[in-house]
Amino acid sequence: MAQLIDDDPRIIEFDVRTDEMLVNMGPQHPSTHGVLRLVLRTDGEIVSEVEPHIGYLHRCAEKIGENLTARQWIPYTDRMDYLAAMNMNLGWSLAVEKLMQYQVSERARHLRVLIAEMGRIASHLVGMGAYGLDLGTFSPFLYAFREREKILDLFEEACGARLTYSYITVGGLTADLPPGWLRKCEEFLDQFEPVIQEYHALLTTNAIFVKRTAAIGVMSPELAIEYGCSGPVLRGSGVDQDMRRDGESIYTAMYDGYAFEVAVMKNGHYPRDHAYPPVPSDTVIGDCWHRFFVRMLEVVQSMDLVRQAIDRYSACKGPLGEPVKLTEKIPAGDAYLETECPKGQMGFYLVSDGSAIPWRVRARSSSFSNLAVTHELCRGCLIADVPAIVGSLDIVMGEIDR
Amino acid sequence: MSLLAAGLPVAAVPLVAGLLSSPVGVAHYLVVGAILFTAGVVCMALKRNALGVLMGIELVLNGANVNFVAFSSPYLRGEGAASLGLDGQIIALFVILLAAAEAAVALAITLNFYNNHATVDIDRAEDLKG
Amino acid sequence: MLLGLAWLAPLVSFVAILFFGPRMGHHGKNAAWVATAAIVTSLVLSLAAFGTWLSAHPVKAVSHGAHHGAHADGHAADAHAEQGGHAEHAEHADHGDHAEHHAARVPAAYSGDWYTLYQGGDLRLTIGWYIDALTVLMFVVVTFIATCIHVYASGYMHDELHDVTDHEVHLSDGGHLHRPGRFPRFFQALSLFCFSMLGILIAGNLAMVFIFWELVGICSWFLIGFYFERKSASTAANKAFIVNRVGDFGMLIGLMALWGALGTLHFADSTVAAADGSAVTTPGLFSLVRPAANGHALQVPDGMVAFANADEVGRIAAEHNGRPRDAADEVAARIDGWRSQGIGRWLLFIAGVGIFCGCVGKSAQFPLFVWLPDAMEGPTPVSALVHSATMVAAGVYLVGRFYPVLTPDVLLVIAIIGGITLFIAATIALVANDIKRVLAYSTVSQLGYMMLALGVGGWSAGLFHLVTHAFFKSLLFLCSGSVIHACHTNDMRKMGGLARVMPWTAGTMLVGCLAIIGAGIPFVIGLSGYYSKDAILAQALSYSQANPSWSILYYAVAGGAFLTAFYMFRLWFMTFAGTPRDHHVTEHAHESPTVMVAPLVVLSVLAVVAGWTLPGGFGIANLIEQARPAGTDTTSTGGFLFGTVTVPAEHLSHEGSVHVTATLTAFATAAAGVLLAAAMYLWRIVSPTVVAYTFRPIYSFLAHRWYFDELYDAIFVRPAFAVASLASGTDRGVIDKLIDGIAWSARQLAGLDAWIDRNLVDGLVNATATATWNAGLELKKLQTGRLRQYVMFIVVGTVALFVLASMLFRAALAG
Amino acid sequence: MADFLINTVGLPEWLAWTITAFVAAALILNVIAGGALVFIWAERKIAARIQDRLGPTRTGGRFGWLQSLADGIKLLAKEDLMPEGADGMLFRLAPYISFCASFCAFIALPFAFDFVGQRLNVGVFFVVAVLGLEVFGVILAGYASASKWSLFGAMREAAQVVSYEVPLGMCVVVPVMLAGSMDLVTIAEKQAGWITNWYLFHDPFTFVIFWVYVTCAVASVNRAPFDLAEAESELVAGFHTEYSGLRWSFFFMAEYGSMFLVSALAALLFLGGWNGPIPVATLAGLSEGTGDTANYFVRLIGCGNLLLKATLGVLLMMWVRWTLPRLRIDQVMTTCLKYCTPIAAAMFAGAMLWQLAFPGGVVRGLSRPAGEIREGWLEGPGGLSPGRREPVPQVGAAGGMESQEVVQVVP
Amino acid sequence: MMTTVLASVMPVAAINWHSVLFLLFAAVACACAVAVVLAENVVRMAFYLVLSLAATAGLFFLAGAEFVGAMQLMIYVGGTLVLLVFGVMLTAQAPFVAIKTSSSDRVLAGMVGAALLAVLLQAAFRVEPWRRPATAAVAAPAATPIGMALLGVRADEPAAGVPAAAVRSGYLLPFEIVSIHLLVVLVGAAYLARAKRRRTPRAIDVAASSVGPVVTARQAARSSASALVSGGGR
Repeated sequence: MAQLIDDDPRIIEFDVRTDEMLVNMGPQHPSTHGVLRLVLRTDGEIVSEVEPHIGYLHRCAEKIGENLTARQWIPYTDRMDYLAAMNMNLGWSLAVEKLMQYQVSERARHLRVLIAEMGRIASHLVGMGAYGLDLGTFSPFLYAFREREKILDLFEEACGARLTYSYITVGGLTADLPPGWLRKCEEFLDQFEPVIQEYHALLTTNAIFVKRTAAIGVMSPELAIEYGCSGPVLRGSGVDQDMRRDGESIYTAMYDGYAFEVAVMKNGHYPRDHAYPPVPSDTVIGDCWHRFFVRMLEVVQSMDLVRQAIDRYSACKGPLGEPVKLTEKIPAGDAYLETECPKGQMGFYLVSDGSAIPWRVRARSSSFSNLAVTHELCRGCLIADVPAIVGSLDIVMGEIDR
Repeated sequence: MSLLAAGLPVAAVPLVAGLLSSPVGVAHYLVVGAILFTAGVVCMALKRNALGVLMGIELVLNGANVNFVAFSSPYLRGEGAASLGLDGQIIALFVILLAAAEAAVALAITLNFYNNHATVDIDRAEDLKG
Repeated sequence: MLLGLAWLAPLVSFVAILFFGPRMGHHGKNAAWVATAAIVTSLVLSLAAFGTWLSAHPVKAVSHGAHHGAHADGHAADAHAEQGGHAEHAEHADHGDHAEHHAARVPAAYSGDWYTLYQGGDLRLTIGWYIDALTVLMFVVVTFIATCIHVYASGYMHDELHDVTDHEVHLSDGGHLHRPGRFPRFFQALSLFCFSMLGILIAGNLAMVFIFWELVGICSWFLIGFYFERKSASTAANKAFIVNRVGDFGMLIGLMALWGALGTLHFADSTVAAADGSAVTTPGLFSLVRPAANGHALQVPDGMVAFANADEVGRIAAEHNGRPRDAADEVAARIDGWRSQGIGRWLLFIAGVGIFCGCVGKSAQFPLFVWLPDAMEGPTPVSALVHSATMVAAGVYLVGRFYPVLTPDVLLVIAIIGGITLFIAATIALVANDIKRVLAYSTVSQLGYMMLALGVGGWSAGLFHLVTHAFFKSLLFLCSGSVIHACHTNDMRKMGGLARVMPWTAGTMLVGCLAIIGAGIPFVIGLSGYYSKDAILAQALSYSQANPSWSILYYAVAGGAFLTAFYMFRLWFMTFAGTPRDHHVTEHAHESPTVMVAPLVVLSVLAVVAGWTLPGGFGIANLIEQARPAGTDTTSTGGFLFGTVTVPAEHLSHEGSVHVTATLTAFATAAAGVLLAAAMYLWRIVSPTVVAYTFRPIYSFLAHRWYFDELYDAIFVRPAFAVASLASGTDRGVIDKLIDGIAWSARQLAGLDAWIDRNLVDGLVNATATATWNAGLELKKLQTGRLRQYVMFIVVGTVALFVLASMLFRAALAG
Repeated sequence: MADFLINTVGLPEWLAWTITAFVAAALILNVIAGGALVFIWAERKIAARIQDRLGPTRTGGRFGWLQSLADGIKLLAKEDLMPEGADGMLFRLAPYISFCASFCAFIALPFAFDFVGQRLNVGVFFVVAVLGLEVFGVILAGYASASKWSLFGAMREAAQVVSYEVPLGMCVVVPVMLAGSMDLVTIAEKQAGWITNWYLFHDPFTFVIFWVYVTCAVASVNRAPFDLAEAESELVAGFHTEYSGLRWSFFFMAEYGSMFLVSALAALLFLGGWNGPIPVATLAGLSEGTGDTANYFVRLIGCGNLLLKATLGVLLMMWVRWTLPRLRIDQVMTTCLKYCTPIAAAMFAGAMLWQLAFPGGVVRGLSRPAGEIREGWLEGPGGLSPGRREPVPQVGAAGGMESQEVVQVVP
Repeated sequence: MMTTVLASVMPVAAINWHSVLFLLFAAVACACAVAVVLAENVVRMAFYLVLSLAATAGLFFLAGAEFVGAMQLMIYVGGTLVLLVFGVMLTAQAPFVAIKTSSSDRVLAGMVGAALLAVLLQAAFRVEPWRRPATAAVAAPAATPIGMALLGVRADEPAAGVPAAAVRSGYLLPFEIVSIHLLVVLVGAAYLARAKRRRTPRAIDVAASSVGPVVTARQAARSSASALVSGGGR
C-alpha cells in the first residue's frame, strides 16, 4: 500500500494539511466582472475546485427577440456585451442581412469596419485596465478609461449614446458621421499610439505583472478548442483563428482589401508589424500573459484597421444608404453567423417564418464558452490566481446571461 | 475594586496602600511567577484541546522565566545580596528560545495528530495506552 | 589583519566550491574562477600587507645585525657593495664589541590571537598570528606562486571539464575507466591546500602549525591521489601521507616535549588581558629559550630544566611542605646551577630534533624523501605547488621559524641530514629519465641545500634559497608540465629538439635551469639562484672553517652544486636541444596555450630578479635578514652530543676570503657540471651509454634510487608482513585450537546446566514472571493514556513530596 | 518639562511627572492621528495625481485639505456593524490592539536627541518587536469577523509578517552593528555630520541592505505590492472586510502609524536620523552646550529633519502602491525567503567584514560624526546630557527607577 | 469610596509609582493567565495568553531586563503565539475550537492547582526574605553584557568586581547549541507537519501529463503488436 502511495504521481506532499473550505467569490466581489459567482473549494490558499454560477443578469433577451422585429431587437444586443455594443449590433445586423441576402453600400461597409474596430479598442481597453485592477494595480485602469472615454466621446458624437449605441443596424447604420469626426478620430489615434507604450511599461513588461501572469492558467490549444473558446482567449493559446479572416463570406467581405495580420503566435513569435515588447522568457503559450498580450496586439491592429477604414471611407463618395424598414419582412428560413467580437466569436441565429418578427432568436455567447473553461484552468491554483485567470478570460456577464 | 467599594474588608485597604507605597521586591515577582506557573499547570491538566495544553506549557515556562529574571534583576535585590546577575537573564533568554522551538515541534505534532485522527482532543490520543 | 583575510580567502573558495562546485557553470567550470579569484585576492592582500610592512619597516641595506647605528652614513656604500656582488665587506670584518648591540636587536614581529579555542590551566590553544618580515615575504611568495599555478591549472585541467576516459586505468572488462570530470573538486582541494599552507605561515603557535601541518598533509593526499582510480596514484598518495605521518610522529614528540616542559606553544610572548584589567604577559617559546635577560643567547629554559629535574624539584617541594612559595624560590635559586650541570639540554635537543622530524617528512629529507618523487603521480600543477611553494617549503619554513630554539647539536643533525639528502637526491637525479622525476629529485636535493644551510647557521641563506627556489622550481615544473602537455609523455629519451616548436617553454625552462644552478657572472650579477646558492656555500665554508671536523658538509655542498648543474642541463639538453629522437612525439608537439605560458614568463622573470638587491638595499635577502631571530646573529658555540660545535655567525660568511672562495667554487662547479652535460648530451663527445655501461653497478644503484624503496620494503614492510603472518599462524594454529577445546568442554558443561536450568531455574523465573504479569495487569489501569491525568499525577506528586519533605526536613527545605 | 513644573510652577513631583507623561503620550498620539489625517489626504492627492485625476478639491476650501477630517467625521457617524457570528469581544478589541501596538512602538522612537518618549537601551529591538505585535490585531480581527475572506487575510498577514520579521531583523542589525548599540539615539547620533556619515553610505553593503530594508518594511506594514492581507481584488478587503466606522478607522490609523514608524526607523538607522546632510548647526557654531534655547531650536530643526525623511519614506510607499501590481502570496514568501533573507544575510556578513577590514570606515573618514567627538554623553539613558545640566531628579524612594519610567519629551 | 479610604490612609505623594506599574502589569499577567484557564474558546485562550505574556514582558522591563523583555515580545508573543494561532486556525472547525472539560475534572484540577499554588507561594514567601531593594544607583542595564556573554566573554563580572580568576566563561557553547537546536527544530517541525494526500492536479499538470498516457498507450499498442509479429515469426 505504502508502495502504491509512493509511486502515485497524483499524490503530492503538502506542507501542512488544512481543512477544506467552501468560499463564495461573488456575486458581490470586486473582481468578478459583474455578477459572476464563483464557488471555490479551497485548501488554505490552494483552490481545488472552482464552480462558476451564472444567471444573475438574465433578462430573457432571446425570448424578447422573438416578439420584436429584427431592427427592434438591436438595442437588446447593445445590452449583451455592453462594453462592445457596436460589435454586438454588427453581429446581429449581419446575421439578419445574411438571411435577407442584403448588401450594404460600400460606404456603409467601411464605416462599419471603422466603428467596429473602434469598439474593439474600447472593449480591450476595459479588459486591459480591469485586468490590472484584478492584479492589484489601480492606475492603469484609470489610464485605460481615460482613453476609452475619448472613444466614447467620439461614439457619442456619431450616434448620441455612450454605451448603448444601436448605431449599426440592419441594412447599414442609423446615421452618417458628423462633419469633422474623422479628423477628431485621427487625432485620437495619433495621441493614443504612444500611450500604448505606457501600458506596456506599466503592465505587459512589468516584472510583477509577468510574475503574476506567466505560466498561470495555462490553456493548451486542445483544451481551448474542446471548450469552444474563441477570440483572444483562443489566440492566446496559439490557435490561429480569426473570424475576420476565416469567417463566412458575408462577414469577411467586409474586410476585403484590408491589410491585417491575425494576432497570434506563429513559429514562436507574434506578428512583427509593429514594435512590441519582447515576450518574457518565463511565459508559456496559453497562459494569462499571452491572452492579455494578444489583446494588446489587437488594439494596435485595430488602430491600423481604423486608419485604413478612414482612408477608404473618405475615399468613398457614394451614399451611405438607408437602413431597412423597421417592419421589414424577413424571408423564411434560418441563418447563423459568427462574427469576431472583442471577446470572441459571437454568433447570432435566427429562424424566420417569413414575417417581420423572427420566429426564433438565439445568441452564441463567446464569454459563456470562455467562462466554461474556468474550472479547468483554476484547478490547483492559488486564490490570488482566480481573479488573474478569470480576468484574463475577459468575460462580460451581460453577454453570458443575456 | 468593586469588592472593596461594596464595603468589604476595609482592612484590605492598608494592604493595598502598603503594596502601593512599598518598593517591589523579589518576592512580588515570585508570587506572580507562582500564579502563572499554577495557571499553566492547571491549564495543562484541564484542557482537552492539545493547543490548550500547549498554551499551558507556555505559561509554565513563562512563570519560571519571571523567577529567573527577578533573581537576576539589579533593582530588586538588597545591598550585598547575591544575585543571579547576568546568568538569570541569559537563562531566561534560552528558555524563551527553547519555548519557541518547543512550540514549533509541539504544533507540528498536533497537526500531524490532527491529520491522522481528525481531532485535537488529547483524550483521544491513547493509542499507546497500556 | 590583511594577512588574516588573505589567509581566509582560499578557505572561502574551498567552502564555496565544496558546496556549490558542481553547480558552478558547466561541470563546475567556474570553480576555477572562484578559486583563482580567491587566491588572487590573497595575493593582492599579501602584496598590500607587504607594502604596509615595507612602509613600516623599510629594508635597510645592512644585513649584519646591529651595525646600522654605528655605520649610518655607510649605507649607500653598503648598498653599492652588495650590488657589486658582496665584494667588499672588510669594513665589517672586525667588530669585536657588538655583543651589546646584538643583545638590543630584536626582529620586528607582531603576534596575537584571533580566537582562543580553549583555555584551561596553562594550556591556551589559540588561533593566532606571528608576523615578521619572513611571514610577509613567504605570504607573497606562496600566494604569488599559487596564483600562477591556479591560472596554469585552469588551463591544464580542462580535460576534467567533461567526462574523462582514463586510459591508465584498466577495468576488469578490458575497457578504460570512464568517469565524470572532477574539475571543481580539484580546485576545491587546491584552495584548501593554499589555505593550509598560509595557515602554517601565519600561525602564531606550534599547535596551530601542527593543525595546518596535518591539513597540508591531507590536502597533498587529496591532490596526489587526484586520479585515485589509478593504482599508482592512490599508492603514491598513501605513501606520501604515511611517510609524512612518520615524520609527524616525531613532531608530536617534539611538541609534547615543549609543551610538557614549558607549558606554552606560542612563538612570541602573548599578552592576555586578565580579568582585572591588567595585562599578563606569558613568555613565548622564543623568549623562553633566548631570554632577553641573557642577551638573547640560547639557554635551556627554566621550565625545561625544572621539568627534566622533576625528582629534585619534588624533593624540594617535599622539604618545604606547605610553603609552596618557598619551594618555588628555592627552585628558582637553584635552576642556574642545574642548568650549568647540563640538566634539561637533552630535552631541548629532543624537542628540536622532534620538530625537525616533522620537517624531515614534510620537506622530504633523508630518510623520508621517498614520497616526493612518487608524488609526481598527481597532476602537474599539484607537483609544482607541492614542490615549490607549499608542502616542502613548509618544512624548511618551520625550521627557519623555529630556528632560535634549535641548539647547535640539533643544527648539526639538520645539516648532516640536509647534506645526505642533498647528495643522494642529486645522484639519483643524474640518471632519472622521467622529466618530472628529475625535477622531483632536484627538489629534494635543493631542500637538502636549504636544510644544510640552516643547519650550518645560514639562517637567511637557507630561507633565501627557499624563496628563490620557490620561483624557479615552480617555473621548472610548469615548464615540464607544458612539455608533457605537448608531448604526452614524461620520458626525456623520447624528446629532443623541442626548442624549435616550443620556444617560449624552452626559453623559460632555460632560465629556470640557469637559476637553479646559480648561474651568474661572479661578483657582478647573476640569476636569483646565484645569490642564494652563494650564500649557502659561503656559510658552509665558514662553518667548515669553524669546525674542521665537519668540513665534509662544505664538500657536499660544492659537489651538490656540480651535480645540480649536470643533471639540470642534462634535462634541458635532452629535452630541448639536438634533434628529435621520437618523431611521433615531436610531430604533435606545439606551444602551450597562453594561459599556461603566461605564468611561465612571469615566473621566469621572477626567477631572474628574485635575488637582486636594489640600490638602496631593497632585496629579499635583506628582507629576510630583517626577520632574523634575536640572538642568532652571533657566533655561538655549544653542543654536548657531537663535541663542541661552533655555529659561526652568518655575517662572517660575507667576509672577503670566505665569500670569494665560495663564489668561485660555485661558479667553477656549476660551469663544470654544465660543460660535462653539454659534452655528454649536446656535443656528444662522451657517450652517456658508454659511461653508464662503464660504471654499471653505480648506474644501476642510482637508477634504482639507491634501493631505498627496496630497503624500506625489506626493513619495514616485509618484517611487518612476516610478523603479521606469524601472528595469524599463531592465531589459527594455537589460539583457535585452544578455544575450540574450551568450547567443546563448555558445551558439555552447558548440557548439564541446561537440565538444571529447565527444571529448577525456569520454574522460579516463570513464577516471578507470572507474578510480574499479574501486577502489570493491575498497574496497567493506572496508565490511562490521558496526558491530563499524568499532569495531575505529577503535580500531586510534587506537592506531596514537598509537603512531606518540609515536614521531615523542615530546616533543609524551608530555608 | 517636569523640571519646569516642579521648580517653577511648584507642582508636587508625582503630579509633574504624570502631567509630563500625559503630554508626551498626547504628542505621540497626535503624531499618529494627525499624521494619519495628513497622510490619508496626501495619499488621495498623490493617487489622484498619479492617475491623472484631481483628487479631493473642495473640502476645506482649496486642495481638499480637510477631506480626511470629513472622512473621519463620516466614519465616526457611521454605524458600527458586527456580523452575527462574530466573536464579539475579540472583534471589538482587535482594532485597538493593532493601534496600541503601532502606538507603543512610538514610545521608543526618538524624534531628535532627547525628544524621545522613553530612551531604551534596546530601542531598535523594542520597536521591531512591538511592531510585530500589530499582526495580532489583524489575526484576531480576521478570526473574529467570522468571514472566510477575513480569515484568509489574517492568515496571509500572519504568514507574511512573521516571515518578513526575519530579513527585517537582519537589516536592522547592520546599523546596530555599525553603531555598536541598540539605542536608537546613539545610532542616529553616530551618523551626525556630513551626509557621508549616514549609514546608507557607510559601505556598499549597507547601501544594498537599505533597499532590502525598504522592501521588508513595505512588506511588514502591508503596503502594495505586499498588501495581501487586504487585497481587494481577491479578498474583498481582507481582514477588515467586516469592519466599518470608527473601528475600521483605527486599523487605518494603525496602518499609517506603522508606515510612518518604519519610515522613521529607516531614517534613524540609515539616513542619519535627525541629522541633516550638512551639519548646519555645527558649522554655524550652534553646538551642544551653546545654550538651552539654542539647543532646543537645534533639536527642533532635527525633529523637522526626521519628520521630513519619514514623510518622504511614506510618500515613496504611496508612489509604489499606485504603480505596481500586487504579488501573490507564494511570491511574497519567495521574495522574503529566497531573496530578502539571503541577501540580507550576505550583506550583513559583508558589512561585518567591511567593518573588520576598514574599522574607521572609508567615506566616513572625511568627516567625523559629532557623536564620536562627544563620546562621553552618548552613554546610556542614565548619562548626563549637556542639555540638562543637573542629573535626573530623583523621585520617591526608588528614585533610580524613575529615569527608567519617566517620559522625557521636552528638556 | 475606596479611593477616599485609601487617600486617608496614605498621601498620594507616598505612592511608589514603580510599584503601581508593577501591580498593573502583574495584575494583567495573572488575570490573563487565569483567563486562559477559564476560557473555552481556543482563540480566546490564545488571546489571553498573548496579553499575559505581553504583561510579563512589561514586568521584565520593570525588572531591568530590557533585552529579555524585548525578546519576550518578539519571540514569545510575536512568534510563538502566531504559530499557535496558526495551529488553531488550521484546525478551525467549530467542534474542535471548544472541547468541553467535565466539571469534575475542573474541580479536581482546581484543588490540585490550589495546593500547588499554596506550596509555591509558601516557597515564595519563605525562601526570600522581604528585602528592601537597593536604592543606590545601579549600573544601567544594557544589552551589551548579554551579547558579550553569548559570545563567550563575561563583561559583567569583572565590572562587578569579581576577581579575575573567578570570572566564569560565557555562554558561547550553549548559544551555539541552541542555534543548532533551533535549526533542527525548524527542519523537524516542517517535516513533522507534512502530510501526504491526494491532490487534484493543476490544469497545467494535466496539460503536461495528457501527452504522457497517450504516448504510453500508443507504445503499449506498438509493443504488443511487435510481440505478436515476432511471436508469429517464431
